[in-house]
Amino acid sequence: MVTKTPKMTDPKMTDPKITEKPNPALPSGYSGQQLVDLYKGMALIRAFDERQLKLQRSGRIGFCVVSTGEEAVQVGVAAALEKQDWIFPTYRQHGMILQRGVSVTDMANQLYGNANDRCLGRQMPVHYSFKEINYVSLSSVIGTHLSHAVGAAMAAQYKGDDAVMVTFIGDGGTSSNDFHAALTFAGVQKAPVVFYIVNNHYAISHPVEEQCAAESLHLKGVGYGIPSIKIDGNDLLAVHQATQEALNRARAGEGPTLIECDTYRMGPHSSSDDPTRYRDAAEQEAANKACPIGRFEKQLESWGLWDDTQDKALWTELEQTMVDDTNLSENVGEPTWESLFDDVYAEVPPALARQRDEFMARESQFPRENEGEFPL
Amino acid sequence: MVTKTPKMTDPKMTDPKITEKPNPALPSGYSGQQLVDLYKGMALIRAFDERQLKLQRSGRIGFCVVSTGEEAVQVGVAAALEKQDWIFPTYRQHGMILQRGVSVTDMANQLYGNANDRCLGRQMPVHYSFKEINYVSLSSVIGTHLSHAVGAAMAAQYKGDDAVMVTFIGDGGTSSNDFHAALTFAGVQKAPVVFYIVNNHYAISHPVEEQCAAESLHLKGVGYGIPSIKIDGNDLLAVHQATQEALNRARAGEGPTLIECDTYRMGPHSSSDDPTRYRDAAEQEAANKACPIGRFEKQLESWGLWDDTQDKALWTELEQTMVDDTNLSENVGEPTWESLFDDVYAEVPPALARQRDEFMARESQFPRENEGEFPL
Amino acid sequence: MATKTLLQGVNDALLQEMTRDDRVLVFGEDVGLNEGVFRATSELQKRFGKQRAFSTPLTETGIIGVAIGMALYGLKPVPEIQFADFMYPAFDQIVSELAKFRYRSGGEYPCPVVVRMPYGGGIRGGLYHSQSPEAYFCHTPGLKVVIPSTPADAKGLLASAIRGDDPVIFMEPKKIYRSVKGEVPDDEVLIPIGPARIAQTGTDVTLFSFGAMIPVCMEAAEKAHEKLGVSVEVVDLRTLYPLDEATIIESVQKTGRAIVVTESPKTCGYGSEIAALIAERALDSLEAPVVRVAGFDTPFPYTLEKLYVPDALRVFLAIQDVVNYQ
Amino acid sequence: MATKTLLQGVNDALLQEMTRDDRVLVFGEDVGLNEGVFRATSELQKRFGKQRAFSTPLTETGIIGVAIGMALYGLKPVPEIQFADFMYPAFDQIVSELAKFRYRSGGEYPCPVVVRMPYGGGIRGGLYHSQSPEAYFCHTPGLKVVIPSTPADAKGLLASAIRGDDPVIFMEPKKIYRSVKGEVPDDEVLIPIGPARIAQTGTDVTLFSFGAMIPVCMEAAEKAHEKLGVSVEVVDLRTLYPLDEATIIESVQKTGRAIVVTESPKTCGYGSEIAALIAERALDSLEAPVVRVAGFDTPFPYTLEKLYVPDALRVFLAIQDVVNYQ
Ligand SMILES: Cc1ncc(C[n+]2csc(CCOP(=O)(O)OP(=O)(O)O)c2C)c(N)n1
Ligand SMILES: Cc1ncc(C[n+]2csc(CCOP(=O)(O)OP(=O)(O)O)c2C)c(N)n1
Ligand SMILES: [Mg+2]
Ligand SMILES: [Mg+2]
Repeated sequence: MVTKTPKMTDPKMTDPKITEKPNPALPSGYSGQQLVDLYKGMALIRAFDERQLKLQRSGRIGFCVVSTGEEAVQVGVAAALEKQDWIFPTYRQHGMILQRGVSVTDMANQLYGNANDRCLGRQMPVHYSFKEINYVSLSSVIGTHLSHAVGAAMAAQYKGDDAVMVTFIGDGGTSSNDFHAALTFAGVQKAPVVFYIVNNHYAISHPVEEQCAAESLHLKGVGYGIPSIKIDGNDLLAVHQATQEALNRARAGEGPTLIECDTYRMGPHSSSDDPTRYRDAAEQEAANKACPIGRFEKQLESWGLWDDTQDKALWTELEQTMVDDTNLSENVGEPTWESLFDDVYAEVPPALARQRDEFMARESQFPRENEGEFPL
Repeated sequence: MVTKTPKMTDPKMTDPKITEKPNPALPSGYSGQQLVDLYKGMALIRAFDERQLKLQRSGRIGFCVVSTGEEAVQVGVAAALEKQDWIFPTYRQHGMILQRGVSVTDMANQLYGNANDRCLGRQMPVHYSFKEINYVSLSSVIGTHLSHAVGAAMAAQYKGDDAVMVTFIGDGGTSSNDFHAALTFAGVQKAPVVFYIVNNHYAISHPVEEQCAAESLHLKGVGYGIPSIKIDGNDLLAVHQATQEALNRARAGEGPTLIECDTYRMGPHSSSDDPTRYRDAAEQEAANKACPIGRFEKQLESWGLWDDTQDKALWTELEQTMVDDTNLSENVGEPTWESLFDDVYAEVPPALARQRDEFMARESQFPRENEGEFPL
Repeated sequence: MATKTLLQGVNDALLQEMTRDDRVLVFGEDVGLNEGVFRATSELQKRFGKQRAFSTPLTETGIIGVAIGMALYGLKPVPEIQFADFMYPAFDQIVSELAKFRYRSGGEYPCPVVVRMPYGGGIRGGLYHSQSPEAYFCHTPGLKVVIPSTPADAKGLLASAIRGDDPVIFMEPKKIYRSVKGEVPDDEVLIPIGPARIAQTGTDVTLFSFGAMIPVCMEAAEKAHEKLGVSVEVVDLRTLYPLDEATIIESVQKTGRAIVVTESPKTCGYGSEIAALIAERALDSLEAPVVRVAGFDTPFPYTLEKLYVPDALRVFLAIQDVVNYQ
Repeated sequence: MATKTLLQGVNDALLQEMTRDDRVLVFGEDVGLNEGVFRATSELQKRFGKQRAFSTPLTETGIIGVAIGMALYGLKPVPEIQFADFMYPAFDQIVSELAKFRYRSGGEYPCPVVVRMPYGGGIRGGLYHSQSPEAYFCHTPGLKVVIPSTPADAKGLLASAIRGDDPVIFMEPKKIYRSVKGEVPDDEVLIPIGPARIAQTGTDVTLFSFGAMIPVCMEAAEKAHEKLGVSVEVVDLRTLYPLDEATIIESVQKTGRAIVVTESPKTCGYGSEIAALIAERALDSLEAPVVRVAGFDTPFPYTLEKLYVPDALRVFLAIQDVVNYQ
């Protein structure tokens, strides 16, 4: 038997305040199918994250980051984007890759860093790059991608393209150098870019109240002349609608928007983190009740679009898919040793080719199964 | 005969709006003597700046930066400070050094980079350091000093000292990394620090409207939870009073304040700059009319504290003092060659001592009067 | 005397110095309640309170800038950068301010900040959790650069750094944070900043290295002895700047063969400095080229990390080369 | 063909490439209306408009970050950093992003940004308007580092950099912006990134250098010939990374004596790399130690700049040393 959200969170835990007020009328502008698809989008992410964590806990991948609790942000934004819009993510928006149709196996190849990984095993897990869906390669350095989004937006503007850039930053990341630089530039250039502050209340162990003394992070936008709002980041439709408005502004040449999504990091910061060191169970449990998935499922039910049987079937199927699809990445083998020297430059320069050739000529004879073992 | 403000600006050019409404009652809280002293403080800075520029134009010093038009900011703040308060300046607050009693000759020694320069000729002109008056050494790098002020404020707070740090940044400098970092830290730590944005409308050639899309720079404070105001930076008493309030808040443990001083850079950015390339005469002339010195002089007259004869005498005397005092720095000679190797570390480490000794043993025999001349 | 890890050596020094001197403050991302992502700051907030050991906003330039301000005011800040890879946002503060404050102020404003940062490979961290930026710091006059390779050195060098009057970049080899153990005196330990440590004496070839590469060198030396009958001297530089030139020159004069082992990219790496020093000052003693065993001139890879970081095999083969050189 | 300054060579390349390719954009502090504080961007805004040549807010990290974003989207940005000393606030973007984008994305996202910056002494700029940070860049895989020393090279190398597919740090020796003049072809010039230039052939000793030190080396070479009868080869490296190793090795094999002349602090400077390369690959050709003539391990001073920056005398004395070496 399969449990939906083993160990981490129960997506059915729902804020009672919300369940008490069911709204039988469909929200305007959405078809029933659309609403169900949005829900499925969130479930897909949750299932992927759970699989990631299992792979990591069982030592099959080295590291992972999950986005549990932040699915509404990812699905709400992705659903509003056009194909030509680019995503400049942090490590916690990988769910948007799934929304844009990349296969779970392709993502798992990255997690395994295997020979089929688009990035040839060069980056740590969760540092994806998928050019065909305009999901831009990210570093681990907090904040640096924000000005890339602005630059790309200026480029689109310059070329007359109808593309908008969306980019994400955590509550912690709002303190980074590049947050300041990116918003400064975007404001002055009226660049077609939407900034999302994903306020999940923690930067690893550091609570947002000690990150910034402002009453609300979205107030930062004021200092750059950028229209800014704060929304409930666990409210899928609020995210979707705020995004649509911001995209419309951007496409109309009215410049950037800053959207703070208030949410909560239900899981650990990463597989290396132990949140019990710095936040208590009560706080976490309370937050879990606001889980965007449980909440939206209740709404779907209240609209008559969904029931418990469908839900069970969905999660069962998702879990199986995840197992099957990620397993395909497991025995692929590592990238070729030569590949280590590619892509530093467009062409391997002579001095680097020399390093490669010497290394390959001599040391490639010695297998290196485990680091630190002397193979001779 | 001596003109007061040769070539640069006429301190008597005054905004007619102000002269039209004389106010015969002294502003409350100030004695007549105080008001006259404040005026003299501004005149001293203006006279010093004019002397600097002359020395530079005649090739006697290599470079200079003047603060013409920004005297009210410097005097207004300095007058409100206590001795134990520290100043973390940019290159355009050197007038505060004079306010704190350092001699013109000591300052000129720095401009000449001579053997009597406190900093041993190591820094470019205008990069002063005067520890005895808590005027902290500055680099040329825009913005970096702001977080030093915050750190020193946190240190004072930790030690229980009653000291407040004041620090300055230009309109351009508000875009620097460290502006963001410093305000973030100060907000969260409730550090006893006062930030001044000296908005003189230009960062070299770049107008403030293209520096930041916010309606006003002081709005930046909002994003850090720091109380912020904008004042007329050419209104000496406004600066003084806003500073007093901010200092009181800081001393009472209520944390930082951000004060935007709206002013205008009446002169060139530096002696290397030609402002006619990027701003027209009309704009400059209009701004000159708001000169804080001319304006305050009219006020003094309206209060019956000052007249034209006194004014003429003051400027004549100041100009002579400047000539006399800076001339003392002219023939001092350069720092010793050995001094080049000191103060990199508390003690000269062996490897560096070796560089020094080899150099001194061999090349010190060859005079190097002019760069690029072969002495052998 | 107890057997401790290198990480405990670091923690010991912090506990010791904070107990001794209440001007010592420790801060950085997650160093307070969470006690650091590697737990190097264990117990500090508990023992000394939130005023002296605290977590900061996510701004490295702020962390270093604030530390500088504290030092100017007379405190002894010991900020942590979570990973050396994340010091780049603070590079301006380090190069432009920390390194140059004393000099530019004619000695008026010393800046005794000790910046701790874990560095190097070994935790499968890929491009951004593995770098070894020591060469950048060593090319920056005004900074001292210290890297321990043993628990006792970690304690003694960090304590000396904190007591000194200069800025110190204290880089901790995270690969061996827990794997290297050794005796650490319970009492005060002070190991001077400056002198190298001869980890093993030898006569045929000298390995110069530091940090996490020391165990690698030791293994290679052992294998070289075992398989080639070669006597290898291993010099643990410990203080990278200012460098103990005398020990290096003497060792080369004795062995005639030098290999420098570093993790960072080869070009303009720290190995280049040692090689250049030898080529300048001990050329006539050389019986073979000075070999640099180093990371490649590529970013640091994830899956193939095992190839990138010099291992005992690579060092062993270099030893073989130089002893066979004609 | 006209006689032009190095600065005009730079400006020529920008005009030429912006005319040729409308994906080329130029921006930075004061580069628009003001045409750059050194006027390197003269005429650009007038000719190509504010969309293609514009001044930016005062944020170097923003300038480089935005340039990267433009490059990702297919443009060819050529941002200016006003002084090399002010690239440190952007160092994170340069090291973490610009240098590593192609690699980490498996080649999906090349990042052909050409970052121009004046560097070095010669304008009495003190600590913060005089630095030569080339070694930092050369130690950063993913970057190409190019420094011209003649007007024609400035034009040809910059044009090649802009046409290339890799990030290039293009450092301009501001000391000789106007003092060095030379013939510059009016037509398109493309000088390949990579090969060094032998500025003068010789047989007794080789000077390796680049940028503003080339005229200094030429003068020293002349004096050495005049006063000592020594035949000096001068190699202008031009491309510091990737390095033209073959030319260096060959020259040392011929002359047997090598001196590297650089402005930046000696320790871990670019001279160390050249010395190390020679000690590794041309040891047997050496008849004298490899000497580094460099700036001192101190910040860059104001009044005593004339002592700090290597001059012809210092280079001359080094030549004397190596030719007299027994
Ligand atoms: C420049 C930089 N400093 C530090 C780190 C280490 N680090 C990784 S994630 C993180 C916290 C980020 O918090 P936040 O921005 O709120 O994003 P979240 O993880 O909550 O999604 C830190 C400090 C980093 N990756 N980059
Ligand atoms: C980090 C950095 N970038 C660029 C420069 C070059 N620069 C010197 S002053 C200046 C403009 C500063 O403008 P603002 O902050 O408004 O101060 P103001 O000169 O108007 O007083 C610039 C760009 C610098 N010194 N530091
Ligand atoms: Mg967060
Ligand atoms: Mg300004």
